[in-house]
Amino acid sequence: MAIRARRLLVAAMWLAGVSALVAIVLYRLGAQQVAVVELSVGAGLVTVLFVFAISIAGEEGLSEREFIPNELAIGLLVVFGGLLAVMDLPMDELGVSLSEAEFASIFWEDRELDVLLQLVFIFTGVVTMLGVLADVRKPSRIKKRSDIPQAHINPAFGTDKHVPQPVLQPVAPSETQPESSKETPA
Amino acid sequence: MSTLTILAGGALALFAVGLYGLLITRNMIKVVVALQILVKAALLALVVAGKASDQINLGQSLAMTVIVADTVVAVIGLALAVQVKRVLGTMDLTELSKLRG
Amino acid sequence: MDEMSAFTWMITLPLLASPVVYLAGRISRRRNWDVGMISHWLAFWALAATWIPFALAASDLDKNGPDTFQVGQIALRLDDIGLLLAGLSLGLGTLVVLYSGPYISPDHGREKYHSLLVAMVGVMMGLGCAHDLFNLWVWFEAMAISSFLLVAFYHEQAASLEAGVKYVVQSAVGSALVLMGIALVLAQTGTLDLDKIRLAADDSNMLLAAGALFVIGFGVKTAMVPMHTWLPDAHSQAPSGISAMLSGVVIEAGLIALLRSLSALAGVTPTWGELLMAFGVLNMTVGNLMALRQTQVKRLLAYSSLSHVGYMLLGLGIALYAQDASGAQGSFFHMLNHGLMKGLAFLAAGAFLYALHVASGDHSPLLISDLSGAAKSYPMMALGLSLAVLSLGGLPPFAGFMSKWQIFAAGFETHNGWIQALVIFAALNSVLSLAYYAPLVNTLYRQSASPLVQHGHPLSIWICIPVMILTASVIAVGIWPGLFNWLSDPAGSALLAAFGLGG
Amino acid sequence: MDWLIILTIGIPWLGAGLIWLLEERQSRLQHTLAVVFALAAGVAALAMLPSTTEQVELRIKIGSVFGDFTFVPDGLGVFLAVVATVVGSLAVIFSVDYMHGEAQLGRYYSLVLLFIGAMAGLVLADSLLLLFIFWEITALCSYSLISFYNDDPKAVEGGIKALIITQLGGIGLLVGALVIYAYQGDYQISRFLNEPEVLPTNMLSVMAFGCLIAAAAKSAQVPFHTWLPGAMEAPSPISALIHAATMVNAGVYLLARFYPAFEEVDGWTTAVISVGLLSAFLAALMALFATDLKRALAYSTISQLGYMVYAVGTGAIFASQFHLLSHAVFKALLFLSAGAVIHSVGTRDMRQMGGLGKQMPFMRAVFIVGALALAGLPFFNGFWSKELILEDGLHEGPVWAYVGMLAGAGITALYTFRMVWLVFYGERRGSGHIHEAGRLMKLSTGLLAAGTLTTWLLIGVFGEMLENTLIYHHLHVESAPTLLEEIITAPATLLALSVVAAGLLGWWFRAPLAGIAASFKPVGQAATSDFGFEWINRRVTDWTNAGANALRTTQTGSLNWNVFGIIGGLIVVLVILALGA
Repeated sequence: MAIRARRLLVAAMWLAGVSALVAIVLYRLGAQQVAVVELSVGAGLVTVLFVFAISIAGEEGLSEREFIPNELAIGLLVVFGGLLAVMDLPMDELGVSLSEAEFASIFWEDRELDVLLQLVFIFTGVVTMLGVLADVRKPSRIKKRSDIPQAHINPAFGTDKHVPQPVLQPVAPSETQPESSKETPA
Repeated sequence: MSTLTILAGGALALFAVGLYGLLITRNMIKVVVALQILVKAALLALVVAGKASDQINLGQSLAMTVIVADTVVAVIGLALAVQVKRVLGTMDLTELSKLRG
Repeated sequence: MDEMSAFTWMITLPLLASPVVYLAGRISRRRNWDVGMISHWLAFWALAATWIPFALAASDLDKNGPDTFQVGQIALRLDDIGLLLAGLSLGLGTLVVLYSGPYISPDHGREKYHSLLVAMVGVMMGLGCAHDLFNLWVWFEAMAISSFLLVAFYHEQAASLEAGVKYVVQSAVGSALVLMGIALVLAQTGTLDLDKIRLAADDSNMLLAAGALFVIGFGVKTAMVPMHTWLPDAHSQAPSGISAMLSGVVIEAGLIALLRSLSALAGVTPTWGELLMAFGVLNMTVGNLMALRQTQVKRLLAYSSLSHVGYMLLGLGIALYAQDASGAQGSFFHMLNHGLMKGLAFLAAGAFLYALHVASGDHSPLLISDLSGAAKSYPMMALGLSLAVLSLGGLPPFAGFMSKWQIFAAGFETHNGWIQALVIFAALNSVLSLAYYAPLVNTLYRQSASPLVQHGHPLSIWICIPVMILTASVIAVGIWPGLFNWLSDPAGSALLAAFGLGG
Repeated sequence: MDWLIILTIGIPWLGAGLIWLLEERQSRLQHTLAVVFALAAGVAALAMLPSTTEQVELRIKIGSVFGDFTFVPDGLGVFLAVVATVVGSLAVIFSVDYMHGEAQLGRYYSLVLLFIGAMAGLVLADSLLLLFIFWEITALCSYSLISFYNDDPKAVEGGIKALIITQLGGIGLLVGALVIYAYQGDYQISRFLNEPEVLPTNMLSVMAFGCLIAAAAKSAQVPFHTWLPGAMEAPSPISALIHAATMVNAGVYLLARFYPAFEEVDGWTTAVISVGLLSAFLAALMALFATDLKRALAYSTISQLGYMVYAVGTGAIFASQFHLLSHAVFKALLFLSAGAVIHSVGTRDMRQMGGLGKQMPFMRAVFIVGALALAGLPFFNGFWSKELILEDGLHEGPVWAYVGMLAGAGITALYTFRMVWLVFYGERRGSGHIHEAGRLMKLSTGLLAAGTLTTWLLIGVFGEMLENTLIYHHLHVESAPTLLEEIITAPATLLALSVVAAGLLGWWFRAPLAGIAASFKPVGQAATSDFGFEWINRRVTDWTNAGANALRTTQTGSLNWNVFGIIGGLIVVLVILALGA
């Protein structure tokens, strides 16, 4: 449903539902800690992000005329699911019995490297996000930094018809982006 | 059929739903939604696998890392979507299939 | 945690440097300092400094064998394959950072670019050392995340965004597939350490499925056909330095990740070798045919990467099939050479792109016809690009010929008729590839200069130096093929050992 | 000795590097340096002549799968190295006048010198891998020089065609080298010739036919000959040096070199004879109907190379190499003097020429010397070597092939006289001012003309050299007087001479014979359309391009389809593994 929902917000809500569902399953499995995180991050944070993004980008009703015929897609997936399932089923027979350590010790000690690498994820991720979103003010910055006359800039950027014209005007920091304060030249 | 088998099947089904979404959707935001579902399925599978080998906490630890990575990718995906909207004025993937051949 | 040893410093240094580069760039921008090359030079010196632990680690490896660094349950181990990848990414990375200084305009978030580039180099070196299946995935994902922005760097350009979106989505799908595979392995064997998995692995269907998921999941990054579709877009739209990194190192890193994961599943089925060979042939054919009719230089080079991955896969497949290290040695040699040649090709093509388009604020793609007569104004770049493509086409006395030869020789040594037929087919492909490389050279050396060339911008010395270094090395390796044996030969043997074959 | 080898290859390569570095405006220096380096290489090669040996004289250890790079300066190798460097020097001297004032001289001379060094290396190499490497370098130089005028699409097309076709053939040699490596453990040719039994029979025949394909492609033999006419877009000195005197001989050289190992392979000698016969005969016909002066000469080259290949097939190694020597000299002469004519007239179309003899008496004289040698008239060097081939063919080869070759000789005479007549006699059909060639052009063609008149005197020395150093070929060559006497008195010679005379008379009485000529019109049409080989080439190119275009539609650019590709790949791999395990 999350996929077929026509409105983006509804889709995002469905995703939150899925996350919550997964979290419940995880909890039942005995993975309490991760369940909590999944609930808060997956169902909470990510949904907020989605809502945020949708509110920036705006709702967009696309006619759902698919590229790929529906039947083909479904058929492919049935085949795929079937194959994996057939290879998968004898799952219960195994059971390596280990007395296991606490989650905290495994997470923070045994898999310390993974945790350290999460820092890399977060750092690079943030930089990437900033990078993707930040530059729309770039043309205005050029104008401020160097006193190139308008006439010289416009031809250069005018060749690119995708850049919306208003952007070329010096803009006030937009309220929609929390990181914008960082970007504004002092 | 034990619970674990059913759960594994569930993870697979969720995975399939995610892939299905990627196959049919034309909206950038929904692409990110589908990716999220895909990773959720993998996450579930990891924990189930941990459970199956009696190392639920190991599974949890892995899942934790996956959640972080997954969230970061989601953020990047959404940022890209927003940027696409800004530049192209739409989030339709048909507008994003100009590079071909 | 063990003592930090040379090779962990080698990995840590760039990762630590990355935020510093970013912050330094930010601050200098905030203060309106000379829009400075601060981040650029910091990045360069960070990578240059990394050569010291690299050299120490290499000599240590040579003397004492693989060094293990245990963090909790996770082991990092520098073996010869890891060293190869480290050398490749560090080498190309250093040159690309040098090159990118003038290439990336200061208004374009230079500090982000350099910071991510440095992080990516560090992550790739780590990837080569990962010895835990899940940890491998984590490094892999980190590599992907650090490269996303780099690909979509010109984000005000529709084409660049499109490439970025495709790259992000397909990478994410690939890594989700890998995760599923890891889940299967964990469920079946109960461990994540590569060696332990190999000992525990039997020929169950689940592990087989896991292997398939690894092949496809990592195959997306390795650009194996039919998972290659992101590659031409990403390679042609990214800034040229990044194209060089993507083609010269990232693809190879994906391949090494694939090999690592498969090595754990070596005992599951004997068909891995044949599978890799099949993909190799497919990649070659599709890559060459697709490249044949391209009109954009960077897109042409991107497709040629496909075919070169094919050669590597062929060699690796031969090695696994025949249980003989020489094919793998050839492949690793080709991997290094491909890094040099494709690095050179993309950097030189990028220099043209910069001089003819980017420097005047124009982001339209570089067409082959734009290069008409470019040799007169840019003799160094023209020579570099010509040698790179001729070498890619497998003409002696350049590097590409030697490594292809090593792969072919390994194929014939098997004394197996089918493999020999495959080798001949690969040679035919090599000839076919000349049909699109050669016209490029002809265009460069025309007399009549295209209007773009007549109004081209001059090139900075920092763009020229990396190109010159790479040109010289492509010739040097071609004349003295033993130059990289110390890297590629042990790596080939290590691969076989990792698969539990030969030794 | 080892120093001489290094010098012969190294001097021109050093020169190539130096000249590349010079700036465009230093053209005088470029000319001078090129001549100096080429001559120095020639001297080094000549200095090797007295001390030919069958021993390995230079060994460079490379290791790994590349083995040792070894050189053996035996008679065959040194002789061809001398041809390459000496003709090379003359071509470079000729170029000083011919290329005067051209742009990109640095590239031109660098590539020529690179080629000269590579050619010398090719024939001196004893490691088959090394031979292959030089083989490919010559192809690279040939390609770049054919398309030297990169602005001319025809030149580019010709260059790429030559590159692709010779590379395709090169795969045959590649297979050969790989086979040797796989079974012998190194690439040493001499070791292999000593003991070809290390290869299993089927592999030996794979290698033998692989080498035949490589040789046919390199020496422009049917069905791979189509690149040579296209290669005539190159500057004339290049046509003379690479596409007449040296590189195209590499194929014949290869066959001759491996003859002792391959002669026992089933069907190999027959195949070689057939290739030679077809090339000699068909190309002669094509030359007869060609209207482009350089193309006519190119077809004639194919035809003459056919004679050499045929000779190898019949086991007449000495005759084949002797003809190679004669041909290198007189064909280089023909090409260079044709180049001088073209340079002066400004067209290559023989229908636009005519009556040029009056303005260019010197060029007419030397061209006629070359033409008479080509036609095989007595006492020019072409006469002796061709008669030697035909005589050996009569004794050793099958009769059908001999008849064909004999007919080819007649046609050769016919087209040669046609060519001379169209260019130098009759009425001037074109317009424009004609001037006699430059001094250096005269010098180099004059030297070659002198060679054409005299190289046959070397027959004895040459035979002795080959006999002493080609130990695996078990050659037995008579002394010079015996040989010459034998050639003159053999009935085969009379037969051949009368056929040549018939060809000559055919041209002389072409007016009365017009009726008969008309009945050959279909042949003419077939010949001008290259007997359909060109058509095959075009089809193959078209199909490949069509396939490539069709494949491009798979890159839809749509993300959905891209994901579809990933899933599809996964399914295929799963199926393969499920079935395979």
